[in-house]
Amino acid sequence: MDKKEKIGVYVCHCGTNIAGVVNVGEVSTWAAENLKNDGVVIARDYKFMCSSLGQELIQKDIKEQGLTRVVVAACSPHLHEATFRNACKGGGLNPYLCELVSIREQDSWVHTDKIAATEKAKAILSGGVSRVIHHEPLEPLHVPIHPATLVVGGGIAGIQAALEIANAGFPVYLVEREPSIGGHMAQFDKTFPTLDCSACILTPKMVDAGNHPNITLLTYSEVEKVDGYVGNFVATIRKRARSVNEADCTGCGICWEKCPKKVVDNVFEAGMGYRKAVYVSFPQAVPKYPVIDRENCTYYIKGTCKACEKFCPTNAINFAQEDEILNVQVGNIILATGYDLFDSRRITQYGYGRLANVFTSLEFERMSNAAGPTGGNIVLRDGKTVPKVVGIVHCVGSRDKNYNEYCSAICCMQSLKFAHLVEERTGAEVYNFYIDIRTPGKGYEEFYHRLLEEGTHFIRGKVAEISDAARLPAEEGKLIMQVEDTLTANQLRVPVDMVILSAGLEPRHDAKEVANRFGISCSADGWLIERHPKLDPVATVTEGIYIAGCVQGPKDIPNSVAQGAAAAARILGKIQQKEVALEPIRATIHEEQCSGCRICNNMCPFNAILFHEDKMVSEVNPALCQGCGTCVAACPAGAISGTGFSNEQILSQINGLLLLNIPKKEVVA
Amino acid sequence: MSKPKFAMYWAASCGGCEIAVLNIHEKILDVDAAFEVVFWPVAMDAKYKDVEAMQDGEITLCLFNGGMRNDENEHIAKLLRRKSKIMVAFGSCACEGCIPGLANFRPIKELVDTAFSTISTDNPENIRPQTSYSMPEGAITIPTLNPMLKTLDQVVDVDYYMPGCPPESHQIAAVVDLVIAALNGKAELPPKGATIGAGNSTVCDECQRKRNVKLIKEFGRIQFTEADPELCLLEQGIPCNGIATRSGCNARCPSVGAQCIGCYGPAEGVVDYGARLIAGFASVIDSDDPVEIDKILDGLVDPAGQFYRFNLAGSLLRASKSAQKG
Amino acid sequence: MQRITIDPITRLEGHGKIEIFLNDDGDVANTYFQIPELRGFENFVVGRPVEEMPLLTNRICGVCPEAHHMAAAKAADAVYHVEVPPTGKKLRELLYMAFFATDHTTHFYALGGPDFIMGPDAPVAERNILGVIHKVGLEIGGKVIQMRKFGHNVVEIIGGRKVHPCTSIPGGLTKGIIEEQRVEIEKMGRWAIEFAQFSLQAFNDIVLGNKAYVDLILGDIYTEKTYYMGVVDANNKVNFYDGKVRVVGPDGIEYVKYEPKDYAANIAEHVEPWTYLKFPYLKNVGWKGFVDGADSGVYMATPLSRLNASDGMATPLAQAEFEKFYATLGGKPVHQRLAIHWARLIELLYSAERWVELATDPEITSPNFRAIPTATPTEGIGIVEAPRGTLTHHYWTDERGVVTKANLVVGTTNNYAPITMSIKKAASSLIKKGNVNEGLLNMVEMAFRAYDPCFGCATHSLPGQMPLEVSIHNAAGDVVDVLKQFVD
Amino acid sequence: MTDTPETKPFEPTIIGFTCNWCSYRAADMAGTARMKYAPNVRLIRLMCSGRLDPTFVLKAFAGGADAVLISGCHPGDCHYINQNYKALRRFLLMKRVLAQMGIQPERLKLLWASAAEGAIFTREINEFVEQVRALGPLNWNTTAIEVHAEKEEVPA
Repeated sequence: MDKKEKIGVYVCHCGTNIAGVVNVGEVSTWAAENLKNDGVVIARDYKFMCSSLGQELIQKDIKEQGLTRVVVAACSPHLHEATFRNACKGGGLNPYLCELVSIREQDSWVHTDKIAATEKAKAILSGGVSRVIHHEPLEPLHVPIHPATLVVGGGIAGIQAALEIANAGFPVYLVEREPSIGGHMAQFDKTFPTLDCSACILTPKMVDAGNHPNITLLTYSEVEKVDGYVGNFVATIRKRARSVNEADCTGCGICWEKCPKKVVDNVFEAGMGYRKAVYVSFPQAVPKYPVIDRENCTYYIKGTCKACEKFCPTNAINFAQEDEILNVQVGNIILATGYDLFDSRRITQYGYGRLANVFTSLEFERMSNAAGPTGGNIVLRDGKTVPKVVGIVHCVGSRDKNYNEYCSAICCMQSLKFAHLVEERTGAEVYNFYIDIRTPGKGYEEFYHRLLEEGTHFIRGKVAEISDAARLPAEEGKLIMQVEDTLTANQLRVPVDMVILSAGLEPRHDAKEVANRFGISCSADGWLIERHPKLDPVATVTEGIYIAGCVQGPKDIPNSVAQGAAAAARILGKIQQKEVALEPIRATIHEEQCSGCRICNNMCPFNAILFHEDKMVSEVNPALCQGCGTCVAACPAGAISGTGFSNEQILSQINGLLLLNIPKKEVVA
Repeated sequence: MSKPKFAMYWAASCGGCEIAVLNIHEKILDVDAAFEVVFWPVAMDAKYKDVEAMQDGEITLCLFNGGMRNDENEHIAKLLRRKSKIMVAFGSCACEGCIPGLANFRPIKELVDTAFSTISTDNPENIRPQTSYSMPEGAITIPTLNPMLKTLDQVVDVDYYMPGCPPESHQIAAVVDLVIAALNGKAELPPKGATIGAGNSTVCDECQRKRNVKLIKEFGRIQFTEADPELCLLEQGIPCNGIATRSGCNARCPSVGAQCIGCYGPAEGVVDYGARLIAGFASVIDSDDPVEIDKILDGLVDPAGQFYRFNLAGSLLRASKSAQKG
Repeated sequence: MQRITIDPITRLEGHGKIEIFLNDDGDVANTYFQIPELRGFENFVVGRPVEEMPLLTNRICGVCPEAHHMAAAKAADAVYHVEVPPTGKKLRELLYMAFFATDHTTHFYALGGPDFIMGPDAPVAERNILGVIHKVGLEIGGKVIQMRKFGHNVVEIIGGRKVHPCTSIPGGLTKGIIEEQRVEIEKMGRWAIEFAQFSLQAFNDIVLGNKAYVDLILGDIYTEKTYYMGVVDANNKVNFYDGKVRVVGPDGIEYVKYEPKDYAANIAEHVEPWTYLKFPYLKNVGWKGFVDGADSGVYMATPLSRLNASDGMATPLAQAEFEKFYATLGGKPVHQRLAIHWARLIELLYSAERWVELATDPEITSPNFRAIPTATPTEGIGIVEAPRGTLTHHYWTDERGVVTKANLVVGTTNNYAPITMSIKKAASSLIKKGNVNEGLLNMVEMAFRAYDPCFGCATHSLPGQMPLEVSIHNAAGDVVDVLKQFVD
Repeated sequence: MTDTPETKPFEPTIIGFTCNWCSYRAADMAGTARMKYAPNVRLIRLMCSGRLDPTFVLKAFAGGADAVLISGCHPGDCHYINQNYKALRRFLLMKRVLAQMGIQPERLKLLWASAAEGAIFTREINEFVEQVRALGPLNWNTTAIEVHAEKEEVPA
């Protein structure tokens, strides 16, 4: 070191979070004595370093002691690195000359042996001190924020987010995989606990989104690739061929009326009803244009038919239409891709798919929907028999080690809703089989009480089996639900006509690929991970990418809407600022040392490294570099350096961490 | 005024450095003209007495080649350090241990045992050399071998490093010119600790072979490879160390179809030469599957030997565990 | 008991230390010549791929790396049971001839030569290469430099590098030469022949023309009647690169002639506890200590021994000098050690002639310079004549061609015993009644230097030198006087 | 060579390299969830396991570490798409070199841990510490690297 740095060391108690295990006083005294040679001129410990008083302490020392470096031993940099960098900035020190080392998450919270934890804290601190010596003053990189936003998923969460941003006057691309936006909510009949009609509250929002001048609606489309970084993403979107020219189509409906080919509708009607080969998902679909399902269309299979084309008054049918690939530039992205319903077939003892009158929750939603296959009549598979006894099974596929350990959050309320609808429409007797009744939410508990008063039966127990094997005359022709009533400890056999399985929510089957495509990660059970479970539920670790609705975890409509709005608000704030500051962590190739060996050329997945044939040297494009440092580690000539994580910084940190391992005589040398 | 004094000494080296200096041919006369050669055992009868009698720092320039294999090497290194103003670690042995440093893979005892039990050795009593042995006429002694071979700067303070096994004569000539110019105040000497007589980049910088993005499914061996004379050897699977080896030799070996074996050591600022090769060779492996990667790595029959061929004694680890116990 | 320590001997490549003990009368009681270092190549090459041996064992000696490069390459060929195509062999031998010429030049003019050219009693400051240049004149000094330059240029053209060549691989070389290079090599070769003749002339004028030197050579003190070893071709002519090993007895009659692969059946290495170097001897004669004669297995392997062990030189000019040599020194074998210097110059001429022969060989520019090995590697032995004696490399490998065991019997080692004997003999006849002066000590060294011993080479020991220092101990063992060599 | 008296069981020192996005967050999560693991590991945060320069590992061993942990995102989950595969290649080659240097390959561990896997991180560290404890101390810093007290300095 040519000139000796003046380093200030600050050890945080974090109340008792750290001080309860680590002897913070001993650590700061040790640092003051043993790290003198590294340039430590002052070492303090303080109750809460992140408090304004703590920060002022640092700023005061910078001014009075002329500190050139600051090391704070406190919590994880992921929590407070920015806090202390700003504190240094306030004190007139370049924020990047501050190092925050974690003696909480990585020490006091995970260890019980106080002596060992204190020794470890010393090591971690001395690592930070050795490292900070080699920090360089840096300036954050400022990149402009493109005002447009990409919203992936046209369910209620995505629609809400899109509308919030669009209404604020900024462009939005709303991408939906299905032919229409609306998502699961469009399939429901009533919504709990108020029982107002789902379509009635959703449709206006869908229409708004469809007509909004700031919203480009891309249905029947999927995002295939995302490049770039916060402020400047480029999304590659495949707009699948509808075989219908949107410009000419009026949505009159003649085509699907005339279409001779009936197809079981497994998506919207959950297999309960039929659609044509040319179809709109449902009457209120947005956009109104139909699509031709090429897998089932007779023309595409046999090469003849073209009924739709013949009858279309505006010649909008276009069999030759091809997929379009669009590249859209956006500044931020919201993922609201929702959930898949748990496949009840997996619980074979419940007989779904084998026993005709076992229904899934989504099937029941369609059945109870006036616009649905049965016109709202609740009947058995035969389409006419009205059930006299109905059993509703809660927690299907949820809270179960064999399937999903988590609670799907909506099943209790959904089951109560079903029970109410059954009684209201059929007067049938209803049995709810539950593990616990969970009704956290405005008006939810009240709804539960209403059901109790309506005389619905509640049996606390997990249904073991559903079968049609009758043992008693009374069971003939019925479905028998085998269950232990855990309140009375009685084994029950309950004969019913109809069973509704209140299936849980699962991450989309392709959630992992989607996460990878957008550079974020999934939790063990497959839901996308938010930046902080409490304080930052809609952001992700990747700048500029947000999540909303069930893609983040099971939740009901109000929460999904809230998250959509929240994500939008976060993004609007960013757009307003017009630019975003990025960590100045970048790789640089030093031309005079580069031998042009091209080892690094296959190291960069962001194509930030280019090779100049003329000069026979490689170069890093800082705009594309993401700062991972892989090329820095790969360069055999040592010709690549990485700011923020330089070899000097890391190697010195290793020295510092191992200081205590060095024989005493050397420590004071 | 008397001429500046010049010394050249060989410790644990092969003598190739001396030959390389003789190979500056006519320039040797410039050295003779510019310096008073006070100590150069290979070329002249030395005046050790005078060296001992000299003032500290009286020798202006000392080119010291050879590693520290025994206590005698260290003794002279320390003496010459005291007597010399500019101490140059000259050649791979002094800089980083060179091939003799490969001895640091094994305990010194094992080295001695092997030498005295080869098939042609007639040694029924299994004798080993003794550092002090009393003959009827009196005790006679030989130096004690160091358990690990050391580099010059692991024993004394070094001003400049001149790498190469041996250093290229044109580089030696250039350095001689520089020093002479500097003595006449016509040039600046580089900062202490600098590497002189070599480039800052790696051998590829001077190699004329064509190169592409490197992705390798199999490493080869030179005797089995009919190498394309135009194309980068490493791309053809031949374990060439040129990617990590300091430039300055004009890529001699690759230019005649032989892989670079690394005699010029690490490039400027590199902490551990072998680590650079580990990173470099790992980077060209064209697979993400651990099993396949291991299969590809089997093609490198002696990775540590290859990556630390000249550099083991000067590396971060310096020697294998067994050598340390030795 | 008096004790004189010569530690070590200057102007030889490598490191040696001589202990001379005087009895109470001040006469030589015994001498010990010690090699103070060991580096364990045989051990640490284990685990390395065999194709690296020509590159690693190079570094045993920077003075004759070409010899190790060749012996190792030939051993590696044998390990792979691969036959090097004719052009490959010729290229290697061509490189080797240029090296021999260079090495012999270096020795004669820089190392051994000064003793003669400057005279043993000349002031020290002049008894070195610069002194030689000053005496024989800059123009001739320039020739010496030119000769070394040409030699190294050829080594570089074929071997890739001036020192530590890198092109020999199992099965041949990594590259051949093109016509332009051949022409250049031939030109330099023809110049080398002239230089060799000039050098012989110089020797003739300066040494043979000076009665004092002739007496020195013919004088008894350096003479040892030992066996003589050298590699010979099918016609028993001297060959450096290839052939059988021939040994003649003190009487000059062939004692044995064997294939390189049978070396272990014919030589063994004796061990003494006071030195790191071993003493090779003829196994079937046996080790009888440091004595000469037909009953002692001690043999010599030097230019002189190669001439003694052969029936002549394979090239005309050298053959003529060969005949003159024996005529002048009274027929074969010549036992006088100082004649090695002369023999060396004859070999210089031979290597220059052979250099031109090979450079003008029509096959030399053919692309047929390597064969790709196909057999499973096992074990192989490679032998060449190094300037300082027969050099043997022997490797065992696993099926991947990774060395599992190695044995090296290196040029200078061959002469360890005879050198020791010569030193004792010289000391005994030069040191009387405790009368010691550094002039005499230098004479002791001359005996030594005649062999041009290279203890960089001397297997597994590293070079490195300290100047000569003599401590004289009285019978009580106290130091009564300390002489440093070459006090002006 | 640490201050621990001979009577106590050997406490290995392990240097751990974590990536900023997955494994360091796994460690954070272990902390937030108050999971407990052995105090022998000292972490260094890199942006990506791809930043891991073999020099760091050698430096750690040379400096007295008994073992080194390299951890990053699961294959396919890398925040930088696929850089952890580059770390994997280096790791596999490094193990071979270390073995030749007489450092048991078990002293170098590669651990994939996602930001959600605090529990796995905790378990793996505890297992690793025990494994290294069984291997015993390495003490490279005291057996290979002498203190250059006797090193000759230039005349002032």
